[in-house]
Amino acid sequence: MTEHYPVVILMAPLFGALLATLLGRGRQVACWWTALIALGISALFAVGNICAVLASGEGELRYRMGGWHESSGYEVGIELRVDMLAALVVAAVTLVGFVNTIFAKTRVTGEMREKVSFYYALNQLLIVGLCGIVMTNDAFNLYVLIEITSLTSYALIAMGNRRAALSSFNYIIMGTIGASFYLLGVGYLYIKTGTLNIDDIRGVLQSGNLWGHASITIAFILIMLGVWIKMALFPLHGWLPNAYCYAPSAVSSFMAPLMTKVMVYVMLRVMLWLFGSEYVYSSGHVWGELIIWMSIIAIVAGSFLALARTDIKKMLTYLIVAEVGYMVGGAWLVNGAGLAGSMYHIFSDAAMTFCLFLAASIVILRTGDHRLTAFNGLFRRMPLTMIGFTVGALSMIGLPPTCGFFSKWYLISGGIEAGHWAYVAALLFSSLVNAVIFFRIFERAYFGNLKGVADEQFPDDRDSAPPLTLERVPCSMLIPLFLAVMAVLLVGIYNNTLVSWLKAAMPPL
Amino acid sequence: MKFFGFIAVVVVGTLLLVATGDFPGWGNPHSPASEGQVSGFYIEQTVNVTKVPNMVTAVLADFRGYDTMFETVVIFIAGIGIIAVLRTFGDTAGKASDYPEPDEGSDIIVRSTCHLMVPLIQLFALYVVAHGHHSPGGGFQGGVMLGASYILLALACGLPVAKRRMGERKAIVLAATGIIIYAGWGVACLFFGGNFLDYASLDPVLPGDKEMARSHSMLVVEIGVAFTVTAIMFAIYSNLATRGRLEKGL
Amino acid sequence: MIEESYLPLLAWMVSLLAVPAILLMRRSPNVREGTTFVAAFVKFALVLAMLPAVMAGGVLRFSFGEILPGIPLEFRVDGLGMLFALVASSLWILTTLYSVGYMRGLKEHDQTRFFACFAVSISATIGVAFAGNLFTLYLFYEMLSLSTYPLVTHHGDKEARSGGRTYLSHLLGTSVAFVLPAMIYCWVKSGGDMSFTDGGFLAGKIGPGDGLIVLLAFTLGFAKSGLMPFHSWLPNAMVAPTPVSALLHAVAVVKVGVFCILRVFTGVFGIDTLKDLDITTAVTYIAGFTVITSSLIALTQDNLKRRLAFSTIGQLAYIILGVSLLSAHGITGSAMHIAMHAFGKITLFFCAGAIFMATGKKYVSQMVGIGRQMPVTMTAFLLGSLSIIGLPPFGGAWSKWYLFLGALDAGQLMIAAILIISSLLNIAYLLPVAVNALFRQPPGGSDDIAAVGIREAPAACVIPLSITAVAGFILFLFPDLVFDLAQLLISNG
Amino acid sequence: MELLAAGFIEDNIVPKFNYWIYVILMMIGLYAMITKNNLIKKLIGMAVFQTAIILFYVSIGVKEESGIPILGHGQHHEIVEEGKPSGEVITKDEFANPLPHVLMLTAIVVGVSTLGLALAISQRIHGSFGTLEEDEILDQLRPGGHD
Repeated sequence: MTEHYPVVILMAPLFGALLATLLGRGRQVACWWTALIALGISALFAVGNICAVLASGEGELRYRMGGWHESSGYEVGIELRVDMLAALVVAAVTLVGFVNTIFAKTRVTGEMREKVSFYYALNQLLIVGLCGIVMTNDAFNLYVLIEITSLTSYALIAMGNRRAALSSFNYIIMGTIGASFYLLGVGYLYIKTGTLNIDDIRGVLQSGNLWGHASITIAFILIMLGVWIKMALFPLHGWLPNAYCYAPSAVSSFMAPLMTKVMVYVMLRVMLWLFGSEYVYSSGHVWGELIIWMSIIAIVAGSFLALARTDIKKMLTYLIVAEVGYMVGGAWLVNGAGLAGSMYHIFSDAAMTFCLFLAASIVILRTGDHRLTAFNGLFRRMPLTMIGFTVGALSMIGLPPTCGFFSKWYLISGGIEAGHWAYVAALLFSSLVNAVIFFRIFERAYFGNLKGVADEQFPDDRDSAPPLTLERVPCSMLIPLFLAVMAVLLVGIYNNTLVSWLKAAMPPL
Repeated sequence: MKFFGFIAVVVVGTLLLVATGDFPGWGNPHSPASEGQVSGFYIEQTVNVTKVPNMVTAVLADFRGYDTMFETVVIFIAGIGIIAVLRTFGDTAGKASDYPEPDEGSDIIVRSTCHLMVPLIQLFALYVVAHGHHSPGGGFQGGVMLGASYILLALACGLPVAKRRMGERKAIVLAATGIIIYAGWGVACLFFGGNFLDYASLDPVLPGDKEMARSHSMLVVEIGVAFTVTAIMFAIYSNLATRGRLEKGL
Repeated sequence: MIEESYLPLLAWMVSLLAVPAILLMRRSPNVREGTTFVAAFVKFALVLAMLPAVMAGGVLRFSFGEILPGIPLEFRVDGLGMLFALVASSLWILTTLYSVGYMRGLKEHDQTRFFACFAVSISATIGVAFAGNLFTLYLFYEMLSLSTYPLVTHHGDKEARSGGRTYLSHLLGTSVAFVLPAMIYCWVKSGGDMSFTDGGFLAGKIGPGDGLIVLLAFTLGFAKSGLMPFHSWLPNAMVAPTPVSALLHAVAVVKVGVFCILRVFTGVFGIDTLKDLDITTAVTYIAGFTVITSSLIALTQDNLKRRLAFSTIGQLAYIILGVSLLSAHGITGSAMHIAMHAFGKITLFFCAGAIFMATGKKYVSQMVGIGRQMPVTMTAFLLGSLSIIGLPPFGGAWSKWYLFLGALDAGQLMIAAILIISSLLNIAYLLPVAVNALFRQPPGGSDDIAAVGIREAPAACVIPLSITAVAGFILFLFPDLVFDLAQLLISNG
Repeated sequence: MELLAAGFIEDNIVPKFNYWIYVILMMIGLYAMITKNNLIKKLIGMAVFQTAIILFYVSIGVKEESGIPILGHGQHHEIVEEGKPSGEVITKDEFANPLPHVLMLTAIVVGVSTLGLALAISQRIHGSFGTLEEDEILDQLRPGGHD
């Protein structure tokens, strides 16, 4: 039974989505329960999957779709490969999906009205796509699944207001370019190797000594470009801030923590497993340095852009751009600590972004204001939400014992080992900028002027303390926030275990 | 923007052209893709292990059946995505006049031709679905044709006529059913002790041996694909053509 | 001799456990403050309970989990930590008493928040004192920065906000920008080990070049020590209520800064390594500069609390100066000065608060002749000033004596000169306050005073300040405990 | 010079004619996607772009002197009915590689779905902004515009 866990993880939300569609409009509660149960099953089995991987001797599970076995050394069918990294990412995806579904309950009725069943269906299909991406061991199957996640997210984002539709359109253009570059890169690999299985491609590249070929280099560049567009690495990030900012809140609180992170996972997968660390890092002297500098620019630019925003969600989305820089840089430091930091940051960033987006959504919903002024005096008005926001923010700044601190720890130690001081400086700089950003908010929330009197401290606060649009925050929103806070803390406190698991999954450098 | 676009195009184009220099010649039978183990297996062994003479169908529905299932899901997503984005329920009365009142199939020639054509198209579509094992064809191709037959109906006789035969609710149910058939067939394999989509394990309940079980199962999943494609094609058309109001067609 | 024990954990946790109780009891102030008192006494008792083992040269240790590879959350009680914990926990009792009087007397708002944050801050302070490795130290250091922010900005007005902004930006900024990378660098260099050991865990693993950079990063990064150029948070933090300034900004927070630097010198590098590398001169000069400059600035300050703040900056720099000389006497003097200065300076702050409560006066120029009205307070102020200046018969004399010896040992005559000059400056900015208050006529003439009569602050405020003033004298007569604990640092190191 | 150019064409372009065509097509599409102002034109560019990739993949599948990968009736009969091992009846060179065709079936489906969704979204944009020209939409969204 254990070997079929990956299928259960994928099929539960798939059937959940179909069921939600069949239930149709008018049965919102039933749709919610369907989604909840399906994702609950999926999350449960994802956790079981981690145990199964731990229990297995090789540290990875392989699952052959259709029961097709290899023929003379090559896989003819599609294979799933679940190592520790994949199992953990899948668990993160399904758990975030599950918790976000609880959060969505009251939110989507207001935002989606009659399309609630479509929201649940698309959301679950998005989770199917993300889980599939993480587990597949077939380069082309990866493309199909990337497109599944893209299409669902285009549709989900476009369900927002008219600006959401426009940003979704831009996302389609950028996303299609990205996915097509990836597809083209896979085509180049196929034309040179004659196989699509990730392990087999690496094997052929190695045995056929194809590493020096121009087409392989260009395939690598194309795939990387495609993945970077999808993960919004600066300066290819243009689509992300608007898309996540104007999307319905239940959508952005799910996509913001996961989409870019899963694409980072894909990048690691391509680097370490599809091409092999030997190839990527050995000839990497040319591009390795270049990419680290790109990531430094991403970190610095993302931080600055975030600093300049007065819209809560926009600010958070630019922080995501900066965080993507962390992970890309860490992956190219060519040492264990940097790579571990990059992998660990997938989880820690997912946890803290989730936490921040949930809190921000609650604040926006309750105050009806999407600018930073919404936070005025909130420590008194919404203490629980603000505690959640604070924990997420402290993690972004990187204070112990939150997970953000530990990912910085590993990334910085990787930077020090590699002797890449500019990267270390960029990380510290981003921490400081985050501190400024969030303490600006804390100051508002802590002292904020509730009386509506203009204050020379905050001259733009003349109309501060907006009237609350919601009497009280429902439990179905506070519980997810609480769970996200726990995730931020637990991922932080158990970083050692997590990193040791991740290191076991890492191929030798 | 134009300048930036030009630079991007030049850079990417140069990269791509450089790479072509490295490729095996066009149509070279000894290129890795053509001579590789994987394609060799498909060409030589397909008929042995699945008894399906059309290798494309076998690769599509069996060797890479997992891909194809998600492909169907992609279609499904496009369909419900378009409905989710575009469909306006209820209050549309004020906007209905945006569109000129279409001439709803008043032309008797068009209408009669259409009535004559639709059954033929549908019949041929069913043939394409069913005969995918032996000739070019399969669920996608047949499904598109089936969908096209409904679209033709809508074009010629107006959307309400087509909607009577394929209403929105019906289309969604049909689309979902298609995937349920496909994925459900895969899950069924689990209960017979095989891996997901391992059709051979269904041989106790299907006529013939293990290889025939694969062949039969492919037909089943192709039918599932056809369901989904048919319904979604029509749903896409009807939503795009009416801006999601599903009242009047073009 | 390392002994596993739960006592450090308990001592750390007591005040933290008090926080929920304080929050729950917000409706009944008496119970709330009672809880604080109980926690304070229990904490002091727990710290005392560890004293015999530490005096015997032992080290109490408690660790759990492995937070980072090879780095557990670790408590380790040695002489230096014990000394600091004793000072902080004993003064917490007195400060609690003082704050009850002060907060109630001034009818301050949000007293529950005040007491809760105070308890968290003390926990963090004890955590720093007992931290067994660099990571634990950093954890509690940051906890202290955050938990004191609400205290500093207690009044919530514009001044408090800007003070709080300076406070956090300096403390968090420096710790993230300097300490964090330096710490990770140490982690990488030492191969994953960060436990403080007597010889320093970096011994032999670091060269003079990067050693200097790491040392400076730590020294400047622990900006709680008030070393220039990152000192300006301290005068700005004086917007806080006086009990906060007294305990946190004369004792806990600032001493945490110098304590961390002491730990870096002794536990991270090790005195011998530093001698070999010969890299501490830069620190000596920074500290010497701070001593003189801050004293000069203190002369110009009219606001009493700001004047005391600059005085604190100078006194803290003594401690760093002493340890950077790397001589046995200097280090002893530094460690002793942590305790001696704490008692002296807290007295002065208590007095400043008492004056403000009784008369509403904040500025030195307003305090001429005020001794007639508040004889006890101003006498205590005089005693405290004498201790800070380092005149016998007060505790401050011992530590300054050893610091001076240390400078001579190290052959640094210039440093010795700095110490003397700075002591003269201390006299110049502290004594006039007390002398003018006690012995000069108030500007309005004697009738005025006669009309007012003796009007001291509430007893809850006067008692603590009397006790600390007397304690300064007692520490002169019986400096053994402090001296012995300070000696442990030398004998082990 | 002319000889050189002719040699280049002979060696590089002629045997890889399809690959050159696909690159040119793809760049046309990419240019349209990046620079066109009208959203529908962008989508046309996108369609060209995706089709170019399909052309590329299909070109991989071409094998000289081979037929479509469907067994003739005779061959099928021999293997299935008479039980001859397929190795004797089929030679690899006889049939083209089926895999690229399968992959492209998928890519076509993805392309159609993306295009459909994009059209739906552009209809919504047209519905709420009243135009499909990007600059006019951005004008409307500017703070000064009538948003």
